Amino acid sequence: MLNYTIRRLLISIPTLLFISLAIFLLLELAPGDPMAQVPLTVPPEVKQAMREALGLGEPVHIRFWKWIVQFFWTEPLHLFDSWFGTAWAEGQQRVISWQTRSPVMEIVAQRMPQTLWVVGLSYIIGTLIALPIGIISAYRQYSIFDQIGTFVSMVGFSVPTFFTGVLLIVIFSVKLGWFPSIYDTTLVVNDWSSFVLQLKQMVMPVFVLALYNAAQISRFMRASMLDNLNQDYVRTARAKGLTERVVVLLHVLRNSMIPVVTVIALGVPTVFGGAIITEQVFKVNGLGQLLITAIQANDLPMVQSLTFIFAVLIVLFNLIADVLYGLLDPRIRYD
Amino acid sequence: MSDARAAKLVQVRDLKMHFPIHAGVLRTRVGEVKAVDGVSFDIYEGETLGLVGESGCGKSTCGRAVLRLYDLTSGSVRIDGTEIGDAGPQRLRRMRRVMQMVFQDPQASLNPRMTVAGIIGEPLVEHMKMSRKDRQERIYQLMDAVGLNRAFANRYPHEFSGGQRQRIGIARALALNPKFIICDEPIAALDVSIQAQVVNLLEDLQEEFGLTYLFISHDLSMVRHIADRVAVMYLGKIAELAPRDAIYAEPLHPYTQALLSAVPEPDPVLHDTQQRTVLKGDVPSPAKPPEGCNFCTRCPRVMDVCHRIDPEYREVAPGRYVACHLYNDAQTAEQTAAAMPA
Amino acid sequence: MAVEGGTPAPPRSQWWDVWDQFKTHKGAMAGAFVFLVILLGVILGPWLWSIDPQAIDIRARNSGPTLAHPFGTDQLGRDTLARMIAGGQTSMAVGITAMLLSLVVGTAVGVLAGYFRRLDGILMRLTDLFLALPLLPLLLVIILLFRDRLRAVFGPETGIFLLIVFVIGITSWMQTARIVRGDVLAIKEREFVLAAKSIGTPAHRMIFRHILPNVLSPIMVSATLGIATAIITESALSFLGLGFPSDYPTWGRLLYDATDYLQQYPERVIWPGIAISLTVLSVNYIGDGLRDALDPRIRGR
Amino acid sequence: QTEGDAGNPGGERGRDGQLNIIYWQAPSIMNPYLTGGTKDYEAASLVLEPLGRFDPEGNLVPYLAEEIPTVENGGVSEDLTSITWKIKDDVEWSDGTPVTSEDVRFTWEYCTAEGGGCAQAAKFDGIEDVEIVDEKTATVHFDTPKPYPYAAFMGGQSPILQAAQFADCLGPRAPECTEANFNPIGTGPFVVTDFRPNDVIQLEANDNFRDPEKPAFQTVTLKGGGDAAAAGRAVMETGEFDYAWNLQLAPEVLDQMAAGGQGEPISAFGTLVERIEMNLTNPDPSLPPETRATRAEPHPFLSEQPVRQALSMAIDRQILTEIGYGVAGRPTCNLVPAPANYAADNTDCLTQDIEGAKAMLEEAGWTDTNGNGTRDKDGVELTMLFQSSTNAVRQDFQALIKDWWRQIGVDAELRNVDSSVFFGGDPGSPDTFQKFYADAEMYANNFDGTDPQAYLSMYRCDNEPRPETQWQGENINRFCDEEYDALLDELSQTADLEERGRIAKELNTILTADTYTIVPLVDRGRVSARAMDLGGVELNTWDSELWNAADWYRIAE
Amino acid sequence: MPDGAQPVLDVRDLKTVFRTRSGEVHAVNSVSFDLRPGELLGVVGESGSGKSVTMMSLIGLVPMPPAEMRGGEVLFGGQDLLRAGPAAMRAIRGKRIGFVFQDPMTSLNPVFTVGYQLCEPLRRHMGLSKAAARKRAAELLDLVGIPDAARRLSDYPHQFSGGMRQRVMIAMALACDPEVLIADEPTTALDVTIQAQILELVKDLRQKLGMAIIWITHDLGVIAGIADRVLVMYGGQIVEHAPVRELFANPQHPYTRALLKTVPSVRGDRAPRLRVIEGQPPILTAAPDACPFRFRCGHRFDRCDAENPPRFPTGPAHDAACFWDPATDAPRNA
Ligand SMILES: Nc1ncnc2c1ncn2[C@@H]1O[C@H](COP(=O)(O)OP(=O)(O)OP(=O)(O)O)[C@@H](O)[C@H]1O
Ligand SMILES: Nc1ncnc2c1ncn2[C@@H]1O[C@H](COP(=O)(O)OP(=O)(O)OP(=O)(O)O)[C@@H](O)[C@H]1O
Ligand SMILES: [Mg+2]
Ligand SMILES: [Mg+2]
Repeated sequence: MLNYTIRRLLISIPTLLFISLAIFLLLELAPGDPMAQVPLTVPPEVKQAMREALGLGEPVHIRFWKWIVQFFWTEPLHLFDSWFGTAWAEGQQRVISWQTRSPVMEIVAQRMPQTLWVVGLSYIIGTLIALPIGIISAYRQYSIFDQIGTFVSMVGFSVPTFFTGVLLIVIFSVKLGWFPSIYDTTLVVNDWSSFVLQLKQMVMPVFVLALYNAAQISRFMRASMLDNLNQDYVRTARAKGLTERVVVLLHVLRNSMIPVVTVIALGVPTVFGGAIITEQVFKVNGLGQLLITAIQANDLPMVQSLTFIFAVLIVLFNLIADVLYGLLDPRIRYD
Repeated sequence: MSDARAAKLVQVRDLKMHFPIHAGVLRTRVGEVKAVDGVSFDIYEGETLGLVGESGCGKSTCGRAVLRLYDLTSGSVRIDGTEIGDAGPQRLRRMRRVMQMVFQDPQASLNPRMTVAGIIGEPLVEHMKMSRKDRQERIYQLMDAVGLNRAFANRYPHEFSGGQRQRIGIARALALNPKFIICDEPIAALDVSIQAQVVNLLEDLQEEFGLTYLFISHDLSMVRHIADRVAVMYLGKIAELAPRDAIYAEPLHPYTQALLSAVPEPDPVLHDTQQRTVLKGDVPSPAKPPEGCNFCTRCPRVMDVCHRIDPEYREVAPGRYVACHLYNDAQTAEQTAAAMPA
Repeated sequence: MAVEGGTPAPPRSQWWDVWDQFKTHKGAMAGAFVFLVILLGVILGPWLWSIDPQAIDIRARNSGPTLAHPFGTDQLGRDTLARMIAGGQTSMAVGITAMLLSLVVGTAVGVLAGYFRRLDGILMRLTDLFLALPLLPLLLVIILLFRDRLRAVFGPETGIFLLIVFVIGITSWMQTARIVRGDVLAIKEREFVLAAKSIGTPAHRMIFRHILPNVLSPIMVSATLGIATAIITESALSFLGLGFPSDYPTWGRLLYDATDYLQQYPERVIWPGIAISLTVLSVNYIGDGLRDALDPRIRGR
Repeated sequence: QTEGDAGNPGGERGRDGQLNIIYWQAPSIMNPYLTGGTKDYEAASLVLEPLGRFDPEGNLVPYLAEEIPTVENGGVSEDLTSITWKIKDDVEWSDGTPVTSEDVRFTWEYCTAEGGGCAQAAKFDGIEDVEIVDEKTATVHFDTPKPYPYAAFMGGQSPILQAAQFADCLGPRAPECTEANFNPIGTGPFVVTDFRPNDVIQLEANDNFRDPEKPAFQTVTLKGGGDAAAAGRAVMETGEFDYAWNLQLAPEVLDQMAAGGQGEPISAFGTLVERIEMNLTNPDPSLPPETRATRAEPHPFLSEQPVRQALSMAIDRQILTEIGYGVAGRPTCNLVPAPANYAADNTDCLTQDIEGAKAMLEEAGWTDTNGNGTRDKDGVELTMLFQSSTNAVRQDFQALIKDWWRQIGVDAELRNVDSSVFFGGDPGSPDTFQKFYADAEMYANNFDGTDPQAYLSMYRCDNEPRPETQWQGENINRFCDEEYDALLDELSQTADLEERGRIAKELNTILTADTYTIVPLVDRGRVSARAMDLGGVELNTWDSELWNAADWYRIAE
Repeated sequence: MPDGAQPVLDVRDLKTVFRTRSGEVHAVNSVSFDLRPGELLGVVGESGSGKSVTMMSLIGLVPMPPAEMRGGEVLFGGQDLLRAGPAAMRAIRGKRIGFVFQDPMTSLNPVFTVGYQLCEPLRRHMGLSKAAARKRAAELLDLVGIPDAARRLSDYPHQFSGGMRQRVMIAMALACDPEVLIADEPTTALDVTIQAQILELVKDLRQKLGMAIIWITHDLGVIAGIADRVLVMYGGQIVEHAPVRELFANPQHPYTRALLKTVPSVRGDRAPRLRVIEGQPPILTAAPDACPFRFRCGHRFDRCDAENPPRFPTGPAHDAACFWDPATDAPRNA
């Protein structure tokens, strides 16, 4: 297992390098220009000067190489410095966002809390909702509960979040005034009342995202439970005189979780970048919103770094999914 | 039969089939599962060679290797005069018409999504240019031959009983009029009363089409019934090979003896009088066979030499081959060992 | 099982068996019915309801449901029913074709990776790559490279249609590929594959005859979810200005446009919302039924 | 000061607590010299101030300067080659140091430094030197006479930077000064306490602000992100925010929101005109890239004036305005709608004339010979590719215009392009408005300040985008007229305001009412929203909307 | 074995029906038998004859939407198991009645260690502590002959060979020293040598622990070796019941007679051709109103089609459900 993990990690390095090159070339090919927001009245020469100031005059391969060095060498050094108070990275050029003229990684770090809070939490909650629904639907297959579960999850899946989000805002913020419609990223939770505020502002975005995630995961959970409920070992467990709870929640669930856990793990990277619309609707301004604004502003270093971070997450979670699979399922031996 | 020497249809020489074991960060090859480790035998035209042994001893692997379903580690397999040990895909494809296989698990070896006609017809589609009508006619003939009602042609495998499924598998193997069929435990998964039906069918077909069988099984009583000669395998090697009556009457190898004595007698009276040798322990892993004789860890008559030297597989009497130090000239064995630096 | 009479059954198309079984699945039949109604509605709709979906009647703008406009009109006075019908044609066509494309690509990659060990590593890394590619720039590049050529060959609408289907298809096959690969790996170890090999079945027929039919059920699930994703992705594309011309209605676009007017004219979101949900639901139930019907083991019961 | 304080009860600084502002485009930097985004200038204007600003009427108002220099008061030299600014005595940076002429000079150096990529470089065009006369006086010297010398150091886009803070940030080092770019030291009413790019800015009152009673708010939160509808909702319906910027929403949506009662939309007009630009060159994709959409290939039908005119006549600008902008728009026939001195009074186009348009096409020989509903001549069909950027109102406009054009027998295919691509100017993209690979396109443009000379100069012959210039250039229509160019030359040499006005109107009319090269549609105002209890807001289209945030206050219940 | 001893398990008129889409399957039809203390009752019959379903019905382990109990009673220690509540059943299962299932490959939960699964009944029924349960589990594994038992407790099922897994299953069934052990074809999937090991083991254990055992198999050799009494099942019914020697010496039912003839032997004479039972096993979709074996029977006459034969006593402790009497080769007169 350990060997397998190490080997896969080693393979990921060239994979990631290749992915980063592919992303770079793609962004290079894509139309758009960082000068899009500059008013039309600014004369072309000025725009050209601005472009050159961003380093756009240099050839592609040089820029790629620079980015690689900055991303893989300077940024980690910098992180090291900030932890240990050293000054190794002094004077080395970091990855600078064109739009904000500031180090990309600092903004990313700034965005992490809300992304984790809202998007991460919604994923956790979605999963937590999905699992019992999937379990009960499977245990009582074709019951009313199962039918309704199927219906709701399919509707949940087919209605886009740009709609559910606005709907919730209109109902709960505008009509009822229960929750704020705009997420305050500056809120510091330090006492009970600020905690309540934080909860209030998280309710709607978390709910919208959780619903969407739950719809998908519960389908997988149900299918997997159904596969396992008829297995022979379930009968064995019952023959031992175990209670239904133990039989279903221990024996069946543990086996059913094997495929579901990998589905859940594989969903994590999409969660980081994929909640763009919800983030927009509720103004959560997490990583998704950062990416979309960077794309709109053609902020290539930012887009490149963010997408690469997502790529790392994807590759990493693919790996985690595989490793989890192996850990959960002792039959799998990767060596 | 063994005296009226017919032509050798199958000649297997020193067949080895090792599956590599990879481990470590770089997936280097750290060893191998010696599933079949130097097996030689001949099968004469029209005869049935029984291959028996415990689970995991390499019977199936041996059978599949003979059919070149695996790429051999080494050794030669000559069937009907053609060497197929190293044949390329084209030659192999042509040879498939001569050699076929019936599988152990009739459920698993039939594609659950194909109809009976589809399954039996598949070899015809692959190898013969036939009109749809001709093919259908041939499928019906085959179904008749194995005793399946023609009305079942559009059914799916799961709709049949085990015995019927095995008939489908047999019909598929017969479709191309092969000379040689490997039956890999064709009755293991079946009920006693059905086993008899299938074995009878195989015998009838052998008679009718002059087939040659390699009959793999761990049911010694069935093998006794159907085989002309019997080979006993243990951990990738043949322990003993002899004509049927000889081996059942007077097994030479201690393993064969233990095996035979373990077969429960379907008669309570005989049962109580039966002498039985219950072996202790489990079969060693083929990845780590013991030093010396493979059987030395469980052998009731183990000797010192067995732990050091692998006994030679040799003909001890006409038509009787055995690999055991008990029948080796102990002297020669010691000498050979001394001559070769260990 | 005891069929005694020896009447040889004429070879019968497997699809009849499938249909026979499908018929017995109530949910699937209901789904198929709804789906057909929607399909017929959008195909025959223009004959029954002859208002031009693009015709602007500025005086009748923002009207609620009336006899002249049963579903009301939008902010430019275009008839919502006519736009629902026209939008349905596009959305259904995009949904179905994009789903098919992504299925074909996903299945092909999955099967090749699962079946041929040597391709596995590279194809799975390719899957990683596609998962990692940022969608928006990818779209921009694709459109940049192909739009004009396609427009020249197929005309503006078909050209864009092909492009959108292509874009959605090639950005959504990865999940299918992963699942299919896993299943193929398992099926490859089954004995009937070995049996086919012993017959001398070559690889391509092995795949089509033995492997593919046995991975149908995860493919059906992907297909179900695929239609929904495709319809919704299309709306996201038009929202980004990368989709169809703006006056070209699709359900996703109608829903998106109507979201702004959620408070004033809630019925405007309801129509496309219901249409999308119904389509997805019906496809889901059809998928369930098909999966059962395609599996002879379940069929027997 | 002349800022309108009517109604402001006055009192001590910070008395009104917290102010919440929402910008649906989030500010990404506080240094207006390094960005092109309006949102960024506006955010910066809470902190940084110029020597003078424009008020809602477009008049110049002194801010850091004692007064606005003119020829009359001797601040501008007779030969128009220099202008002398005098800084108020009492202004201090928020760190307590005084503002000096050194800072003014430094600001010029900063923006003109090599490799800095200053976005406002055009404003400093023609400045030869900034001479420090004394601690509070600086003279700007131009290399040629400048009839309008108020580009640099005026308005939200070119405020004064503190020399001390930015001394190490010149040229290529500009982007490295993250701290300074996010937390500039300014003279304005507020100081940044926390800057989160593209998300939120928190500010607090500047203790050293020159007016001890201002600002009324102690802290400000400027939140960014989302969309215009959400911003409007947050001010007018839920009351979470006090001020929302740039609500380009359908009028009925705005009305609905206003019915929420928590706030109201406010609007003001400037020079922003939504227009259709006609391509005078041929964008046919089958042409080689060197000549496609260049003057080498005249347009097959748009080069005919009657066609352009008919297309314009078919449009009902009244309805467009009503549907797209409501009170925040006015139908217009002019490219330069304001200020009054330069605004021509063409109104001919305001009434839609479908029949007239048909007759005009008929007369020009465009008839539907093949009965497909589209007029044609010599095998050329009147089929237009009509593009615009992606934006709900523009798409509604496109649909309406397409409908009218069809009524006169002109077919149109619509295309909308993501605005970051459309306005991005990437020479590699076929979809930029400069490349103009379409027959007509619609967008809005305006000019800053109050002088239209640069704006009108865009349509000079040879200023058109073309392959040799990497598709850079502002003469989007590829308009080329000797008479027009001659008038432009005359304008650049005229200092007299009235005379300038006459020439400008004539130029405007040539482009619009005479040739229909540019078809103006709507004079777009700005719409923002304020909470009912937010006082002191004066929407200003000539400068930052937050120009007078120091005067904002909470209206007591 | 005293014939009159109070049976530990008394099954009367058990009926189990499966409701399927294509109608009802009468898998078990009025099965009655008893099990006496310390005896080993063998059950034979062809595949699908209802052996497993009968035994699983006893302790309520048939899956119960498709299956349905249509009456009968199962008396165990004075309690009717069919009417006992779920909690009472759970207290009996695993503690007083142990069950070894047919397929050792799938009957163990693949994701828990063997030790964990072995400890479960111990902890639940005996209230042992974790450590105590583990100690006992190791003893049990040792008992069933798994070498190095303590270490192997932390292995997973897939790390065991089929024979060892079967032994684990047996150990698990024996964990709480049950009064009754039901073993459903525990050796069918195994090799002869391993099978021999297990048979030896069971004989041993029976002597040591003195429990009553029901042993299902279709291998007559195994039956001959270990059973005291034998039930022969066909088509969901018991068609013959006799002490083991009596059955082999004097089979009464035509099915039993045919069955005994089909098996080849490694010793004795080698018949040139194997005997087979022609025809197909019955489909159990109709309620049993005729002899299930009639289509394959060489002695069929009218009455066989008209009624289902009851179990006629044919000797001491021997009965057969057939109208035909082999002794006279004539119909029995009931
Ligand atoms: N593809 C493979 N890779 C690695 N090892 C293998 C492979 N196939 C078989 N083996 C190993 O080779 C040995 C022999 O296996 P084989 O299937 O030939 O046994 P067998 O005698 O047919 O057993 P059974 O009676 O259970 O079918 C086993 O230990 C098995 O684990
Ligand atoms: N879940 C089920 N649904 C429908 N029918 C079933 C089900 N389980 C068993 N049956 C039917 O009950 C009958 C008896 O099955 P059972 O498993 O008891 O046979 P068996 O004697 O144990 O056979 P084997 O020797 O193959 O184990 C069979 O006809 C079978 O088809
Ligand atoms: Mg085998
Ligand atoms: Mg059974």
